[in-house]
Amino acid sequence: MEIQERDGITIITTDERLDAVVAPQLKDAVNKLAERSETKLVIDLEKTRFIDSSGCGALVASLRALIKSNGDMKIANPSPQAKTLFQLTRLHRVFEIFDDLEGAVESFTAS
Amino acid sequence: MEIQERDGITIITTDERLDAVVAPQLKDAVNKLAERSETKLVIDLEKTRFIDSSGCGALVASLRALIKSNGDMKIANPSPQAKTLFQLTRLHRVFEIFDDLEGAVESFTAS
Amino acid sequence: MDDQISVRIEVPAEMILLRPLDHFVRIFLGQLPEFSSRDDLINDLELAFDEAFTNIQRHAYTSEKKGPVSIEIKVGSGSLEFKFEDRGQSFDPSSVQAPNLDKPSEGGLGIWLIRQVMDEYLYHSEADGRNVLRLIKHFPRGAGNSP
Amino acid sequence: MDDQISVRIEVPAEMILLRPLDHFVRIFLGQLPEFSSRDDLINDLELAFDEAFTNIQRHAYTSEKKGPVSIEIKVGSGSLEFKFEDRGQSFDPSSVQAPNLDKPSEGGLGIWLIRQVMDEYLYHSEADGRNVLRLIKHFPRGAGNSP
Ligand SMILES: Nc1ncnc2c1ncn2[C@@H]1O[C@H](COP(=O)(O)OP(=O)(O)O)[C@@H](O)[C@H]1O
Ligand SMILES: Nc1ncnc2c1ncn2[C@@H]1O[C@H](COP(=O)(O)OP(=O)(O)O)[C@@H](O)[C@H]1O
Repeated sequence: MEIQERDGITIITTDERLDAVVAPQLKDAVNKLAERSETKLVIDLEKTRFIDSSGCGALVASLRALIKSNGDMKIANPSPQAKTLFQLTRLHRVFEIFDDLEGAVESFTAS
Repeated sequence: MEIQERDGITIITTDERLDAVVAPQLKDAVNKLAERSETKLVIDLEKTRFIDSSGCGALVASLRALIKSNGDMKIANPSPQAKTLFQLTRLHRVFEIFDDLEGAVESFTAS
Repeated sequence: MDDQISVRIEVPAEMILLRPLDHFVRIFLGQLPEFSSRDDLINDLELAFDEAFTNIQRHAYTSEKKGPVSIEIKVGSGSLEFKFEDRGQSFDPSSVQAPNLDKPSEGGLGIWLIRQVMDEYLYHSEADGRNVLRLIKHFPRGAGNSP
Repeated sequence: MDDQISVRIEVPAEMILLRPLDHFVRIFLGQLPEFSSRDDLINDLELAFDEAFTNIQRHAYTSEKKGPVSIEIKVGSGSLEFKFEDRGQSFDPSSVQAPNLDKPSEGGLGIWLIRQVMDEYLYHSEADGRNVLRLIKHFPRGAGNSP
């Protein structure tokens, strides 16, 4: 998991797997970011081949924590497996999902 | 495993592993190439993270088959694991090994 | 079922085993002719396996030190079975409510997801304390060739 | 040896299991604090494991249909052990000649390589027909931190 800042937007690039092993780490990191209000976060799934229900849970918790402090979260680069999972769980209606990182970043600067 | 031709030089790009599972395949492919005399072959290990003794054996057999029909074989892009293994088995004195594909290809055109 | 292949794995139900096991399953299945170029199917099976193991780690063994889990993977000519045996807390899957997908929450998706991607979710507890979970997926013979 | 972790795997000694097993070993060891950022050590251990499994597949079971192999991986505080049990052809490792590295040949490197990267290669046959191979590697406690 890597965290970087770009023009006031935080980008978290997750690893090959977003599973029960790393879900707590992601939640912790986002909770910290959400201490600052109006945090703009992009979760870049470019490297992530596999997500499980713990990973989904961490994403839901992250979005919730950010919204509570008037921030927001977008998701970029879902793998085929992630897309299928988001559709199955209907999380594709909860998350704003972009096919590439630029789209996700621009959606923040546009608004 | 992918085979391509470039200016009279054959390049075989091996997969992530060069182990007992694929060693017979590599030997078969090279034996076929060696039916033509003076075959120039580069084994590109760029994608290969792991080699075992069966993989080494297939490389030794390949070199031997090519030399028999007046061809030659060079190796490019060994991973750290491959380098260690070639040193341990002293095969680094048997194979001509290049750090990149261009070097291996050029060594044929230069001679 | 002559060409059946079966694998048994016994590990402590520790989180450190999740990824090695998931990768084992993925690479093993990926080499079977039934699943060649069926990434979608392999993803589903890896997910079911992952959720089942995570549940045992998390819910069957609630204390810090985890107990053992015995796993069997059986691939026959028309079906695949993951069988998990633990010696921890038992539960009644029929009493688990389906998640409300209109109100996304942090948990409660595991069993539901397994049921979505597998054909059968069979759970029972033995008198000797073993809890047995069997996940079964049927696929047409030669599924790999006619997706 | 309180923090010992142990894994048992039973599979048919088929070539199709080589890669799933190798990956299991690699990813399992890679997550242990002892081996973090010790890729060289993990490469060596994967190689030893790979050669031992391949030898059983190839030499202990010579017929088309392979017999079973039972594998145990034990990691203690200062050492790691791979234990393989097969029920096939036994052999005498002490009668195997070391390879002549000045005359490279197609085979005969497996056992020699295992001995190069492991500290112990222990083989014996039991009266009941089991052949037991134990490969042991010692490493300093906290090897991960002081390479
Ligand atoms: N293998 C298991 N052993 C014991 N209890 C389990 C097991 N699997 C699931 N459960 C119980 O069923 C509930 C629902 O599980 P699940 O749908 O996977 O969602 P979650 O794990 O997020 O709670 C769990 O909270 C737990 O109480
Ligand atoms: N697990 C085993 N069971 C039976 N015989 C074995 C086993 N491992 C090795 N051997 C014997 O020892 C010989 C040397 O093995 P090895 O050094 O791995 O080289 P190779 O496998 O290339 O012959 C083999 O040819 C085989 O006869």
